[in-house]
Amino acid sequence: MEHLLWLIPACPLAGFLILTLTGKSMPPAWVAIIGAGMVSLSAIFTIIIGIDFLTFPPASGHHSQTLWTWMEVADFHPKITLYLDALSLVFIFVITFIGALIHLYSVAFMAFDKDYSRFFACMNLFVFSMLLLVLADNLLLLYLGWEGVGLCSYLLIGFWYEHSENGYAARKAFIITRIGDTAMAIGIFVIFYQFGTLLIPDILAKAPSLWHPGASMATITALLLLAGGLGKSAQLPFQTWLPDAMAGPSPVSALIHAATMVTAGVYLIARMHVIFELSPTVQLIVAGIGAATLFIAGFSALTQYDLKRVLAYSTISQIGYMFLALGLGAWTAAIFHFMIHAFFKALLFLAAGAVIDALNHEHNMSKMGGLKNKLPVVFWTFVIGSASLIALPLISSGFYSKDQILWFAWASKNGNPLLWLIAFLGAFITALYTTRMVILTFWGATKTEVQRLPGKLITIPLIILAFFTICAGFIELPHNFGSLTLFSDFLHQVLPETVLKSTANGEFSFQLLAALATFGGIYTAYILWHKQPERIEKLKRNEAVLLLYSFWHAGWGFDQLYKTVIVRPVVFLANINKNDVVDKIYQGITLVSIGLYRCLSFTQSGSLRWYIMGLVVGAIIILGIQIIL
Amino acid sequence: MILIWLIGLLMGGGLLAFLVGQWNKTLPRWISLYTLIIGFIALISFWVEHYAAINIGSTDSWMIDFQQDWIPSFGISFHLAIDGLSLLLLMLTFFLGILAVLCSWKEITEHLGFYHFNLLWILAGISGVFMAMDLFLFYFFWEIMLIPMYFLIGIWGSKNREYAAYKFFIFTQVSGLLMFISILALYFIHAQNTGRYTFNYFELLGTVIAPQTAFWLMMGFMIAFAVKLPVVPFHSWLPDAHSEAPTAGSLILAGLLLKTGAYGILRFVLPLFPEIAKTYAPCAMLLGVIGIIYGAILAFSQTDLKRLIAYTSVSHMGFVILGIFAFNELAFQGVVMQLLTHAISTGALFIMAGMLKERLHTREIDEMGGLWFQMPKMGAIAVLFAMASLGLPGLGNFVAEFLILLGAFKSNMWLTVLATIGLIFSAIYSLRMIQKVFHGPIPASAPFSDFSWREVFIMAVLTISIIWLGLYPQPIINTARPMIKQMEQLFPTEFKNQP
Amino acid sequence: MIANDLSALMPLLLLAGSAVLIMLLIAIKFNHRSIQISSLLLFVISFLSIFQLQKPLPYFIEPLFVIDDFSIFMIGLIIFSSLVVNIISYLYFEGKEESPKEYYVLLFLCTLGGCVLAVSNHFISLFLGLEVLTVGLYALIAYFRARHHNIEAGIKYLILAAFSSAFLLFGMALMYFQLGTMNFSAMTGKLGTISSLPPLFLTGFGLMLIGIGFKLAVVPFHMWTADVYQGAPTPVTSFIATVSKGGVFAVLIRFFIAIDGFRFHALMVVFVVIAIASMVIGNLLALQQKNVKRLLAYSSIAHLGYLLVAFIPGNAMSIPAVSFYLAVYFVTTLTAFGILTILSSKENDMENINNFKALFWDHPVLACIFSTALLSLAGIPLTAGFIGKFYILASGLQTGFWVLALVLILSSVYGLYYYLRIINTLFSGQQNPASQEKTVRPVFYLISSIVLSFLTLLILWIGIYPSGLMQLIEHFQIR
Amino acid sequence: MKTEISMEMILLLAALLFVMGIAGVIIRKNIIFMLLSIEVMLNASGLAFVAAGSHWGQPDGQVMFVFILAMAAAEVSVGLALILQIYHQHKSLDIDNLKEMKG
Repeated sequence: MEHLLWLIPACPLAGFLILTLTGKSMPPAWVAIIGAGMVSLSAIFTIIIGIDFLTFPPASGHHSQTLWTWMEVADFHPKITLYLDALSLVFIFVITFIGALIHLYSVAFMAFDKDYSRFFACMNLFVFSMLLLVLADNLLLLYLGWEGVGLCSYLLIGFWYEHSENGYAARKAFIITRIGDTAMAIGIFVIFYQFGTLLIPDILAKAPSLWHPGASMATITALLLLAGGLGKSAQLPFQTWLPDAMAGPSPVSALIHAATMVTAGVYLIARMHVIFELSPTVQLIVAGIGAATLFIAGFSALTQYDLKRVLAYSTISQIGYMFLALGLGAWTAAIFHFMIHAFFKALLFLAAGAVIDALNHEHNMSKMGGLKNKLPVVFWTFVIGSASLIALPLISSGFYSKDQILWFAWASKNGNPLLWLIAFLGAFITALYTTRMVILTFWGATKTEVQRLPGKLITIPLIILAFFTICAGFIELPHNFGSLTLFSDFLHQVLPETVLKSTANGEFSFQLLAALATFGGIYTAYILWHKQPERIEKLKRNEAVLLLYSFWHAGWGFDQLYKTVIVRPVVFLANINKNDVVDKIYQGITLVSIGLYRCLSFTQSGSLRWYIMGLVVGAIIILGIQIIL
Repeated sequence: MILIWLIGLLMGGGLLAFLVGQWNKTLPRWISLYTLIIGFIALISFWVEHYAAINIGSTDSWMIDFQQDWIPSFGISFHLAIDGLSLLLLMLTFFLGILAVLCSWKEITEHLGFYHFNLLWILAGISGVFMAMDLFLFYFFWEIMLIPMYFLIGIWGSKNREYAAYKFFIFTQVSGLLMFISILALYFIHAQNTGRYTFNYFELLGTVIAPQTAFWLMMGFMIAFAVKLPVVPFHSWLPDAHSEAPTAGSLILAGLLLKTGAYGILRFVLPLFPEIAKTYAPCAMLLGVIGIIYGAILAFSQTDLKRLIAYTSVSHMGFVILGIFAFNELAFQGVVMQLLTHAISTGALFIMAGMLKERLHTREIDEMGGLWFQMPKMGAIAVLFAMASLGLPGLGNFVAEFLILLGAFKSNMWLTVLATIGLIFSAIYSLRMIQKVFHGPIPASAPFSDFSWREVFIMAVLTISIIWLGLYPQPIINTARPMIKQMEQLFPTEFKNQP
Repeated sequence: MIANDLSALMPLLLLAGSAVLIMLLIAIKFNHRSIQISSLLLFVISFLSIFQLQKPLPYFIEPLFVIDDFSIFMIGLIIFSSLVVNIISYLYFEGKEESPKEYYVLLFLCTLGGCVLAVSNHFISLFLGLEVLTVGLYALIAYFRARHHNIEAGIKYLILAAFSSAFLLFGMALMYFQLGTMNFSAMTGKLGTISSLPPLFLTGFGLMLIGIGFKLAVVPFHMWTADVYQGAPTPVTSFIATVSKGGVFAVLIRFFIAIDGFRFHALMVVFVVIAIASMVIGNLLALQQKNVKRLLAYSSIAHLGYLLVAFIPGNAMSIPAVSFYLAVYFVTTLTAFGILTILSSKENDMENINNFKALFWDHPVLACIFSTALLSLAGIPLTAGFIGKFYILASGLQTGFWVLALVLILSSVYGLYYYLRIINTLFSGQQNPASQEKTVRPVFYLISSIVLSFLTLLILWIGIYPSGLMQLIEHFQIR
Repeated sequence: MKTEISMEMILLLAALLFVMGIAGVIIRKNIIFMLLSIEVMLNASGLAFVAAGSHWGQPDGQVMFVFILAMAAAEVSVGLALILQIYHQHKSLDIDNLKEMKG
């Protein structure tokens, strides 16, 4: 089945080309068929190849198909090769399956938009670049996918280009991710000069022999790759662009800013895990960043009133969990949480999209309410999604993935109690803001009437996704519940085992604690926002809480910080130098020569006696020179 | 024999267009178009025919050589020869020439004959520069390329075209004359050493010069090429010349005239003064990096569209300097790629700026906005080429910039890190350009027509070539390899310690 | 005067004879047309007479003259330029208030003076040639008595010329006092041995330099140039710019080679200072000049500076460089002033730069000729000026005069600016439909444009294939 | 009896005359007086020539003097003709109102 591998990225690429070249003249129906069809075709191929990969796993553990040699200079010869192994199989399954559902959803959701074909073209291009990113066998091809994904997120965030703030949000996203990409590019240079090649399998094989653990080169390379990952996955220093990226249509937020693109950083670190293992300090940094981000994002989500921004902050916090897991060395747990998170976050975004569409583009949760019985399907799917987000014990898949991370935060080799405590608090806050969201949107009095009921094409994807959010978790059960570790065994072909501390025991007590945090969060949110809303009013009135509230609302002030520290000085510096200070030198030279001209033309005064004087002075000078020399 | 024939074709075509232009208004366009197409086809067939020879890896990189005495008393001969690099740049010259004629189809209305005369004579001068192997002849063509460009900017330019034309001419002329003195000094030193008075490049290659004088000679050459390839302190003529020139003029200016500077350094400065070049490589690379960042910051603050694009090419040419003085094969291949891809991407942006000027009669981006609604095709192509200019992988510029940075990383790490930071600035100005011109509220003014068939053809050709260079640059790399192998003999140490 | 003396001096005798012949024709009241034709014929005859001079050169006519290859070349150049000035001035004098009959007589006399200078080998012949040339020019400059500018230029030139020839004479007297002989070849014998110049001879040479400097219009003595060029009638200006400078430079070369002044440090420093000053000040003065004739005057000062740069090194290449550049400078200046003559109307000459607006679209041929001439003056390739500048730089750099070469380069850039300013006005502006009516004499208009196109083709031919002229100069070289 | 007048004294006289001539040309405003002082300068150089001729005992000096006289005469005649025209146009011989061409 190896030779079919190229079909997976080729279908969306074909979709993109057809739609861009002839999109304008095609009727919308055709556009939808091609747009959604191509991605579903790719999903079907993925499933076929996946099944074949699972049933008869190839001896070397990976399929690879070389299309052509990209370039060949001296001894740098990257090839365009697609490389499928367990890790990338999981990713392409998630991308194509959820991508297909989202495309199906957006056929109805974007039906009334005038740039219908442009939307599907960009979505197909995105799926293509994401697949390329995941299937790349060398870092250069990975970088190609990496930047392609950044481009598509720029195009899609700024999809409704009439409002210039969408354009600015798109530009902000691209530039911040670009900073990360530059760091990654420098990382690629370092790797090339250390290993002499960019082929990932060779790098991973040679790394342990080249560097001893904790070597400075390993740390530098890991840091650079981490910076690239942080930029793309909107982690701590670079997280300000994701909330603004909600300016794009909801399917875009669902596909790009929840399921796939933002987890590219996770994929990169998982793929290059050998380098990260060689530098424990960087692993600790990764864990630390993950923990800090989940904590900050959690609190910011608590204070948002825009439905999609809450989900955006929640995405940042959930990816924080994945980074935490990666930092701890729990590779398979991170990937598992990625898969589960992709399902329920896509579901939440699509449901949110349906709600916003129904209330005629009303984003503000305070104006929603009482939609429980008006949009039953959307309500139930939203609740299932939130349950999984909250990690409701036993029934929701979120529990299995997040609980694993919590357990490893405590038990794994480089886990420590502080990390566990932050993760535990994070779980509590997640429960808090999720329930607040559900209550504010679905319970209480209906403030705005429902204009449109979502059609069948919107509800079917929601239901499928809801089904998966429930049962996807069962393929990886913790030890004390029947220890079914299908998922991690499958991934152990590529990623190493998670090493536990020798004294690690009592997993059940930690699960109990996690469940306690979840229920506590639900209850407090129920009290605060449903039972006694006046308590919130009282809290808001006193000074300190209001200040804290606005601080959290503005994403812990990072936006403001960047604006004053970086953006404003650069803009000011550029504008004062608008017409190029270097040009002044040349204008100076012209002024000097014109001045010389003026005083010389003054000597041409026209009077004969002046000329004779000139002649005599000249004579004196010449005779003087002759006599002196 | 094809070399003489190419230059003769261009000059003859120019004269014919000028004469015909006196009484017939439309014929000159066709004449110049056909001359360029013939020349282009001839070059392509020559390339295909010689491509096999290159791949065998023959050590001698010179494909064809033509020598004929011109002023025997001074040892000046009409000596033309091309190798991989010159062939590539020649094809670029004819390719952009065709596009220049096509994009000025409707834009230029009066004095058509003289316009095409100038156009073809610039191209003749440029192809002469790329072929000349006699230093006197090289300077001869170096000057010939100036006058028609001066007329092109001075007569068909926009508002303050005289100022721009003067500035362009005098900048290049001063530096050219300094180079002329270095050529003469080299000529006399060679004559003293060997007693033979000749300007032949191959004989002058080996002259032994005292380091002190060699430095001054190299500075003479370097200043001429630094002005042409705008290195930061000498770049202030570029934005004026670009913003005032007609579309075809700025296309040729950006696409070809900047490349003559880079070609000059590769052909004359490095082989003639290898030791001095090595000692002064770090500060040259520093100039390159300054160019990248300074050009990007300036591009960011411009409001005139063509000036903005002009400053972006200052930034891109900073990469070229960085690559040249890194002295290894990766960087040299990156430089050759950058010359081609920068010509295509900046050329396309200039053509679109010209089209916008034709439709909106203004170059100020503050007055534009929301044009995507009326011109979706142009919007899409503009985004593509803006992405090319910020170095999106999959397009030509990325391959070039990546190779340059990879090559330069080995020779000077910290400068390359600074240069990579320049990539962020390139993203900032490109996206600001797209945002200001195509996004934002849709204007109520009269509907603007999208691409006509001619413009679609131009843009399609450019898009295909930039994507082809991005995904499969191997033919270009193979053609340039023999020339770079020769460079290896000059800088064995830098080439040797590959990873 | 034995027979071969006669044949050796044939061109000079012919010129003198034709001056007398023209006077007789005027006396017999011949109409203007026949005088013009006869003057043309006589000029052509005297030009052809050069070719019949037999070969045992150098032929010394004791003590005053020497006819050698170099002098033949200079005589040829001078007579050729006067021929061109003669042809061009036909159109100029059509319909003017002064009848131009006496003009041709003066023209012949001045050419005779120039040729005498070219062959002179003695102080007396130098003085004679110089004065014949200068006094002839007084009348030529002030030819149109009724016009203020002519008279003003005439009187200025007269007083300054007399003033400087007094200096010349006093210098010659001191040198004669020191050496005891006035013959150049005798002087080589006297000065050959001593290493440093005696002081009296030095001051004498300095004073003589002032006289020669005035005629060459180099910097300390350049102030009269602009006013006289502007005031004099345009053909006379072109005559002054070419013949008077050429002749004086020829005699300076012969004299300097005779006393071998290149080895004396003091003389060289003076020349270097003069050269640099005239290059810089000449170009700077012309920077924003509105009047084209004054602009060309200042640019001729700068060109003399370039000539001195070629002359100063005194190596094997400098004399051919000087003669090459003189030839190129003559042809280009004649073309430039020729265009001014053709375009100038009855009342006022074509002076102000704005009258050149959109000339390219009205008279494309004339504009092409004028821009070729200007580009050649600026030294742009494809024109003779470039090869001239190359030759000068080559001779300058051969003996390592770096400073001179750099000053030449930088000052020639200023030159570029003001030449381009003129070319720019040629092309700017709209084509005014009613271009002036056909000139009064289409025949002369045609002749002059033919002559000028021939000169332009000559410029381009030398620019593209210069080795023809170079061989000619190699052949006619001072031995 | 040849009274011994040393050559230096004569040259000194000639130089003195020459300088006075120069001063005359610079100071005087009337054109005729300028011509006159130029004559003085020419005669000074003539004297120098005669002195040099006698110093070497050759007739060349005097021959040169005769040429100088002839040249001076020719030059003055043309000068006076011009002065007539100037007077006719400007009604005054002051050199300072001949200043139209400048710059």
